[in-house]
Amino acid sequence: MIRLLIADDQALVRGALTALLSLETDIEVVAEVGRGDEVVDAARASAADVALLDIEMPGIDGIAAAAELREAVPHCRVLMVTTFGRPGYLVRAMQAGASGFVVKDTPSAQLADAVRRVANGFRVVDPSLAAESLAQGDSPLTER
Amino acid sequence: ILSIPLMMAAFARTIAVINELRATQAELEAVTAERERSRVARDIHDILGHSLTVITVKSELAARLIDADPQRARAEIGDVETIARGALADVRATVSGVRGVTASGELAAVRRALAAAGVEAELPSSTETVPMEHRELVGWVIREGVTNVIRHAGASHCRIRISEQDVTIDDDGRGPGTHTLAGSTSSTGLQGLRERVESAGGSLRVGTGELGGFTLTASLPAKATLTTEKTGAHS
Amino acid sequence: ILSIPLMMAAFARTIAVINELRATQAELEAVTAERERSRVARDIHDILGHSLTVITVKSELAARLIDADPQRARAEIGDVETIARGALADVRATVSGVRGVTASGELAAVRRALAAAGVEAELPSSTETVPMEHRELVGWVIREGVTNVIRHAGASHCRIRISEQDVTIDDDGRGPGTHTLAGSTSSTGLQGLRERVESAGGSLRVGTGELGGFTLTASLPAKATLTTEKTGAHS
Ligand SMILES: Nc1ncnc2c1ncn2[C@@H]1O[C@H](COP(=O)(O)OP(=O)(O)OP(=O)(O)O)[C@@H](O)[C@H]1O
Ligand SMILES: Nc1ncnc2c1ncn2[C@@H]1O[C@H](COP(=O)(O)OP(=O)(O)OP(=O)(O)O)[C@@H](O)[C@H]1O
Ligand SMILES: [Mg+2]
Ligand SMILES: [Mg+2]
Ligand SMILES: [Mg+2]
Repeated sequence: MIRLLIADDQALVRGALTALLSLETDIEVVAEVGRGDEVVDAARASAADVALLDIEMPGIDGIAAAAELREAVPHCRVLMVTTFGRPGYLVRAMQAGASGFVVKDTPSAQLADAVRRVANGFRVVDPSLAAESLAQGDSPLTER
Repeated sequence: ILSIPLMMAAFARTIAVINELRATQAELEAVTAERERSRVARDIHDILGHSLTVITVKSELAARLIDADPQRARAEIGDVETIARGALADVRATVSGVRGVTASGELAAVRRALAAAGVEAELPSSTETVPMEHRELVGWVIREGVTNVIRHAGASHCRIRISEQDVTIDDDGRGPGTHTLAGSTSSTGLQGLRERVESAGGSLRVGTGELGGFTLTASLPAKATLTTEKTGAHS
Repeated sequence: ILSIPLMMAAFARTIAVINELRATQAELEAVTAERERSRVARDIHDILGHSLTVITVKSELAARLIDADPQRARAEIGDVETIARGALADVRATVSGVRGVTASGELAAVRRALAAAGVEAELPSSTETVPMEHRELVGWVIREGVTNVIRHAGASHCRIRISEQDVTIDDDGRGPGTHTLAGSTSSTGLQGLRERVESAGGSLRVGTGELGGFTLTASLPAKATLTTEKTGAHS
């Protein structure tokens, strides 16, 4: 069973993502937060394996939260989700230690799959986000 | 005393300057168009991106729940319809030259205004929890509240919170003075807002807030709410 | 031989010209920004207005069918999900400046939309009579025209006819009201479409049509007769 934390300030999206991912037999949503600065405590308290982090949130943003989380709870891996890729997001998220980056409207079967792959130590990057990011002049990801 | 060559040089200079300005004009036009495009795009994106995301995830959820929990599926579908209607209203407000007031439009506008004023902003990412019939009102609250923060507060931080029942705008500035709301004749912003809110059946409060500065809360009359909690299919 | 006053006058003139150019620059900047804003806004309206309208219609339909025909309800809600995801992709594309509207794509889309709205459709089987250079424009006409039929007409039948010179959309609904095109501030669809058609050299007419309801005709500029290069593969 993968223990999942979901952080998104948009309550309607958070609720629906939680409900959708809870339908998967091997995923359990163990914590939900609506602010970036609540991520670390919630991850620690719930012993989450994977944190699904939105980028734009009050408190601190998802990328800063990812960096704090990797530092404080290294066992918990990070999957970033976003509505759109703004310039620099992808690169900064990866630098902050995120294992994956996908759009928020990824079909739930694929989203669940991304959670599984990240939990197993793989990297997952949405190709459309990668393309968008490249079009905006970000340097390509260097794999190391 | 002044030579003809010097005179000629002066005219040549005039022409050079004019040509230079012409060239930069074309460039300016391109830059302006691009800047405006990305500004509109950014607004649209802020306004509609969130709504469309909610529609996507909720419709997917509804489809998955149809057999297991038709009741909940119906609720989710109802939410989708409500949100789509709100988004449609937002599209029209964004597009029409006479810009209508909507919660989402004002949110996008104050995000820019606060950034321009150098005030750190803590804003909700979306406004779709606001019932349709209150969106315009919430837009007015945001507009007046933030205008005041920029004009009077001397704040470095401004926070807006929106729920189904209320909107609160807080800042960390100098807070209410003794004269606030005592009715300086030239101050009509808050008075007008109060009338607007009350005539919709709500109420307006101002005072010292959690961030140490001014706080403004508009409470809205209650209304049916959207589904935010997780599925009851298993319980 | 040339006097200092004349010299001074020459410099003064230089400065006047520069100031004048500066002033027109500011104006130009404003005009450019406005033009770009309305262009982007129009695209957004056309792209998203249509998608959101279909989403509201389909989600309403799904909610009604949930008990009687859960299978069909699931299909409708599946469409909603697909359309919402497509609209998000459109927003992304608009933001980055790329998008594609084609007559054939819109024809396929409105066929689905009319079916979902329970309006009988009489559509041309193809769009290949439309000259290549007008295909995008015809796509926009179809999109806005049919969106309006679904939203305003209360029609049970909708007919689209396409020739090389024009596109006509007719319905058997309530027809034009007195206010149509009189310029309600929240109605920008037809106005935007008119601008689009006219700027391509065509014209747009609305009124009461053969089917007793609303009619919308876009006439397209005739193709240049002295065509030296032929793009099409056909005659
Ligand atoms: N955020 C704030 N911080 C400090 N003082 C404030 C704040 N908001 C309002 N005030 C005080 O309350 C007074 C009344 O505000 P109000 O919006 O009614 O009028 P105004 O902003 O002065 O003028 P206008 O009629 O243009 O809105 C202001 O003049 C100001 O002194
Ligand atoms: N097929 C139709 N049947 C009846 N009335 C129509 C029809 N098409 C348009 N109208 C009327 O014309 C008005 C203007 O249409 P227009 O497309 O410009 O705006 P709109 O559809 O109301 O809003 P939007 O800006 O989202 O398109 C509509 O509000 C409606 O009253
Ligand atoms: Mg967010
Ligand atoms: Mg004021
Ligand atoms: Mg319309």
